[in-house]
Amino acid sequence: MPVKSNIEALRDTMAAEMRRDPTIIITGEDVGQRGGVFRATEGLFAEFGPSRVIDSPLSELSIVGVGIGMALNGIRPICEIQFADFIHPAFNQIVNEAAKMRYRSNGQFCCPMVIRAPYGGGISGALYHSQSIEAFFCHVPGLYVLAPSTPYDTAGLLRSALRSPDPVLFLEHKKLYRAIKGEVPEGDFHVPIGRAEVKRAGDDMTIISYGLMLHESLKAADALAKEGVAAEVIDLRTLAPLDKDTILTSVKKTGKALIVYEDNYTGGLGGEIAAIIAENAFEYLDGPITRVAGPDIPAMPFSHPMQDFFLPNAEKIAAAARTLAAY
Amino acid sequence: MPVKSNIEALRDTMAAEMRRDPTIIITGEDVGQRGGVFRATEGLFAEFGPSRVIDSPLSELSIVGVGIGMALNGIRPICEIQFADFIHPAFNQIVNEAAKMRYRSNGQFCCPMVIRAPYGGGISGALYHSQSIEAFFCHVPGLYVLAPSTPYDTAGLLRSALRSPDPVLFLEHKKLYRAIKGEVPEGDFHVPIGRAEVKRAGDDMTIISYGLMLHESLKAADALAKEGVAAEVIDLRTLAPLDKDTILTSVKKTGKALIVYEDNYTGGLGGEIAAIIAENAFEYLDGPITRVAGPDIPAMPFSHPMQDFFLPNAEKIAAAARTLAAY
Amino acid sequence: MPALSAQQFVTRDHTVSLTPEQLLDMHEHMLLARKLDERMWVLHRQGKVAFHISGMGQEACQVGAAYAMERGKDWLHPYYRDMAFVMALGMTPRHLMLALFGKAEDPSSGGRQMPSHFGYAPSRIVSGSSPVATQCPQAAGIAFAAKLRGLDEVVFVCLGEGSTSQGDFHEALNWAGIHNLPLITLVQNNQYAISVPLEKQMPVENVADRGDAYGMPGVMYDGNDIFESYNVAREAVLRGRRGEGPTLLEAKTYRPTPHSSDDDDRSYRSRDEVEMWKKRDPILRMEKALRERGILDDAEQERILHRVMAKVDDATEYSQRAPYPRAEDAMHPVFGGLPHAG
Amino acid sequence: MPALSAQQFVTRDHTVSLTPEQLLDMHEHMLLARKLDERMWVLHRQGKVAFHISGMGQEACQVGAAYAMERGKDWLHPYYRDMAFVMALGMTPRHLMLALFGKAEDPSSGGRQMPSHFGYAPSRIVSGSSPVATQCPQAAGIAFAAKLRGLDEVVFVCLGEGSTSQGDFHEALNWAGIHNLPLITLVQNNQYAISVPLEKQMPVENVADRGDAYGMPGVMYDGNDIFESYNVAREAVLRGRRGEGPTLLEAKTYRPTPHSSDDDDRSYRSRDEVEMWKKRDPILRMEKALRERGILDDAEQERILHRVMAKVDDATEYSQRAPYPRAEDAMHPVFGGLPHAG
Ligand SMILES: Cc1ncc(C[n+]2csc(CCOP(=O)(O)OP(=O)(O)O)c2C)c(N)n1
Ligand SMILES: Cc1ncc(C[n+]2csc(CCOP(=O)(O)OP(=O)(O)O)c2C)c(N)n1
Ligand SMILES: [Mg+2]
Ligand SMILES: [Mg+2]
Repeated sequence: MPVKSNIEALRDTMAAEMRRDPTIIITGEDVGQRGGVFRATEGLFAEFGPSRVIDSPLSELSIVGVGIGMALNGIRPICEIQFADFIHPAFNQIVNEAAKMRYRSNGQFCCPMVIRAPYGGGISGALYHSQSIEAFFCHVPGLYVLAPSTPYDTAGLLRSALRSPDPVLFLEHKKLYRAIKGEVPEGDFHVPIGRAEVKRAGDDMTIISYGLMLHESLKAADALAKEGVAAEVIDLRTLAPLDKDTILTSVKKTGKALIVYEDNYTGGLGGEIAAIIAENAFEYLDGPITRVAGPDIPAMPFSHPMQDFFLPNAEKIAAAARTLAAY
Repeated sequence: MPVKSNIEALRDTMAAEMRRDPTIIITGEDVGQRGGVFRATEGLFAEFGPSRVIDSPLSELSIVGVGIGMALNGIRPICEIQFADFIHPAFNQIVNEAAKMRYRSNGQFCCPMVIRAPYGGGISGALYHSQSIEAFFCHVPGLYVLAPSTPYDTAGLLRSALRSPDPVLFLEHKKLYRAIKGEVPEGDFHVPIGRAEVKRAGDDMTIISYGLMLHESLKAADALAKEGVAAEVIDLRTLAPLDKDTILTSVKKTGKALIVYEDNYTGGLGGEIAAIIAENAFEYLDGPITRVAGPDIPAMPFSHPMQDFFLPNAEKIAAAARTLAAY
Repeated sequence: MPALSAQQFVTRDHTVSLTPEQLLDMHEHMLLARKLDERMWVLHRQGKVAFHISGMGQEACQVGAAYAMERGKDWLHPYYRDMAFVMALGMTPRHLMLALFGKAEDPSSGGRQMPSHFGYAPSRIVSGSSPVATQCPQAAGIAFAAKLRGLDEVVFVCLGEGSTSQGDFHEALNWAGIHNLPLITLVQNNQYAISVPLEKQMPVENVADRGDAYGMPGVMYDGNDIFESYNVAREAVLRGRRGEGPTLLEAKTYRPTPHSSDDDDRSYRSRDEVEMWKKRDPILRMEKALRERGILDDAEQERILHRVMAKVDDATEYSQRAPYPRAEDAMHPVFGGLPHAG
Repeated sequence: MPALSAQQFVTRDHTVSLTPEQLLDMHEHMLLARKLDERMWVLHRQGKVAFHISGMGQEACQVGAAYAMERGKDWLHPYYRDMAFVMALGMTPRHLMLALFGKAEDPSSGGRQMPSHFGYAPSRIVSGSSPVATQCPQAAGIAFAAKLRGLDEVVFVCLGEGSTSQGDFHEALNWAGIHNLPLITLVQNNQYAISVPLEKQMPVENVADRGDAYGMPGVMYDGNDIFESYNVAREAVLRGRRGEGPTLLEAKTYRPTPHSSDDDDRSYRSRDEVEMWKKRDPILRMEKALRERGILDDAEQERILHRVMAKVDDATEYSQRAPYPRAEDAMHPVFGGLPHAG
């Protein structure tokens, strides 16, 4: 199997899907000749031309709004938001429009489309190039929210997203674009939407994470293993709808849950996960459901000491895990 | 003490504050001669004139954006969003701009402003005139989110909001505008931002709620009392930042927590509250933290049977409370 | 006479090719919308329905545009006053009445949305939301898809003049101009956005003046004149069909009713103004024109009115009797189901 | 010559009232911005800083506008290329360098924001974010507040031509037009939005063509000519000061560097094009003009350059040595503290 980075998995999957399905197009800022500011669409303009790889004007609201219209008329758009931090102008079109189209029309109309958004920090991007935006959108019924952390899942989930009859928000952690590599099968393979995966098995506690924090959690689990604590690490992969079964099965086994996310602590997705566990696995718990997350400040600062302060990492996760394990 | 409805408390407080502070202005759609579609600003145009009660163009993004600018230059705007469902076009200006101004400028600039938004359902408003929007904004550090449910709290919190040095999202439940009345003191009284209130004392369980659901919870508590279950009912009033002390003190006393909110279940504010309890009161709990909320469908439907299905009410709350009490 | 802008937009008289039958049909469609609308107000006054929002007074620009389109091929992304428009494209009085009562059979939304949130796939009428102007970029997208797919469909999108203040309007017209899309943006300028008059909404006299900013013709016309409405819309359709690009239409019209059943318009406009506009009623003008042309006489008008009232009565009775949705119907449809769920 | 639009906007030659000292000062300010900018690129190439975004090539329209303003009274809501603009209004090379290194003393944000996110209250330079065009409605609000308070302040807001595609731009100009606000929207049209050229961004040739749509003059001019830049800005300031309302300015200019240190511009534009524009460099033109007028000679240019380089060196050294913020500083300031917290 070929070994790829996340960005390669992404690009190759888009290319393969566009070859398969002539109705797929890409639009967004600088996606054409420039190949995207992260190079996710590099080479696609050359292969598919300007009517399938379309530079948009600088206007996120209408990148999504026009995408919705295309989806209504037989085109399956991949709408690229250049940085997730800039998705907010499109909030209304995503939340009130794309996500509600099927319901409001009682199934007459739907919006099969994929909105790609590079998110997350640790790249000196400061307040407006580091945001985690998933919590806002995981609260929106009618929308799938995916956040793969490995090249395999990136390719497999993107392929599933491009067959979905409903809108998908596809979140790509910027720091993982090139930082990790992994095997990606050739051909038409899928990772199902709605299924988490146990990325590491263990009996002593469950660490639930996704994105960059999944990898930090795995590192923490390595460290913990040396200390005799066997942490099970779950990669959510699909953030909405959540795979409650996988979460609850694991927590019922381990009795302890540690939830790790990069977003601001309060109101982040981790709160919802904690609530699900508290409501559905109460009798199995033998320690407080613990969260490790970014602090409640407006966004990630630029300067390194403050950026590092914001970001959870393997050490912070391991420290919280030790406290929980000792409970 | 005079007895007022919520809308009267709101209007009288705005008028009193505008008399006190000449820098307060109101802007929004139809706030002028029309007095607002809910009549919240009735009479204010006549008293304060067109330079203090300003009909805006139909554009929420810039109602907030222009409000931010006014706040930067010595005017304290009350920005009315006609229905909370229409706040989404202004999401970027609220989340990326107003809430981050102080932080991003290291305290050089700030946005003292109040954004008023009528929210909530049960008024045949269907998908786009019934939404609960608080969860999105309670995840935004730098923003206060208030949601009073009584005339007293409405007046007292609005007055505090109009002295806040930072932006406040002030949520008014539409169904409560005229449905309830209560005493409101005259003069310069305040309800502090950041403080929940125990609206009914009890030892057997804690019901945590706000908005319309607070009143349904109180009704449920009445019914439960007759069955020998003494529920303590907390009215959050301030949704961000949450008053963890009041919540945890009560739950540590009762050992059981029931959280009631009208918004969609998943990702709603109730998840965060459950997580806080699960993390900080684990040893005191003798039952699963339970949530009663709207279902995970895109929004509240119009037709009565479906609207009623969506809305939690005293019966549904009491039913969940009975299960929890029996635990 | 349309005032031209930006590029050349010459309106020929396309009505000459309309047959007397078609003209009578247009008249009947306007009348049907009007009478159904009136009935809805009555039902609201009787406390039988919770809410009504009227399309009254704006029937001519709507029916004129509908007749300029090819039904089942061209698209409409409507707004809440488009009652006459959607019926001229294929929706029926029953359809609209079922929505008014929030009944299960409402084809637009199965009782999920408020009344007048039209959506009807068989007629390519796209489901709309309440937040105004969101339909504009979506309509541009529909037109873009048609272009990408090599189809010669055109797309109408409707909104009020107040709604042009939204960023959505600007961004949509910008896309349409850049990509020369077959998009016809029909602004029904009834001079108020609820209570807010034109001069507090925009610093220009005419919405059409803004066409220039998007490199497209901005055409304003008397929206209470169905002939002019038809001509202008037809020209815009042909333009779009030929690949010549988008058009911004501004139909000057008026809303004689309050904004909705929740509104009281006496606080913001004079009765004289309302009365003055009632004299310019598009249906009276159409009736007069048809009589002058000898196409319509008392007997024919009587027959038409009779048919119309029968439909209105039928729709009312049918819808009142029709069942409500079941409570649990609220749970669907959120998602369409994943092909690779397993 | 500015192309006029909509209303009358007659640009007189205001430069005649500028003293030779002022002209030399303007020259020095441009040069300072340029040399500081060049140093920042060097520091980036040396791996000493993470990111740089350049204002190079756009100095004339910025410094021209700054000199048209009354410092400490008029406002600027800048964008990330306004290095010359903010320094002409009172920020210093140290200020900008401290931000480049993310040092605690950075006055714009204390190291919180990326470099070139200027904000400096003493000069009424409002803190900006990264999402483009959000500053436009905010600037309209600042201007509105000035009007409500009876102050004769004017407000400049800057953005690139690509950013005019955002709804924020439309909504801001609409408010400014309706309320006749003292807002000057300065679009620095450098012909690209990262890689996207003008013709994929808007269906009109000039941004200024859009002034009409908002009932305000849209004035385009040679933004690489500091005299013209000053004249047009000064006229707009006087207009705003006199209560005559807003102006849309479009400075035609070019960005000779890649979009930022993360960009590679070779994929989307030819080297010939870049070279051609380098010949129109605004600083070379200013220098030539000053020499022709006998205001500048070799010796004076030498002295200026010497002063400029001393400042650039000082800023570099000072900022490199300056301390970083402490990690915990990240926790503040989220809120300002409530007066009635108890
Ligand atoms: C985004 C948004 N804001 C506010 C409203 C509330 N609202 C409904 S209709 C309306 C006025 C619309 O005026 P106009 O566009 O002129 O259309 P008209 O009703 O006059 O036909 C308003 C403010 C809304 N539906 N959507
Ligand atoms: C809302 C938003 N979307 C995307 C970006 C990413 N971005 C930064 S600058 C830029 C291009 C801006 O072009 P223009 O407005 O012409 O200004 P210029 O950089 O050319 O001076 C883009 C797309 C952003 N900052 N904000
Ligand atoms: Mg109107
Ligand atoms: Mg540019």
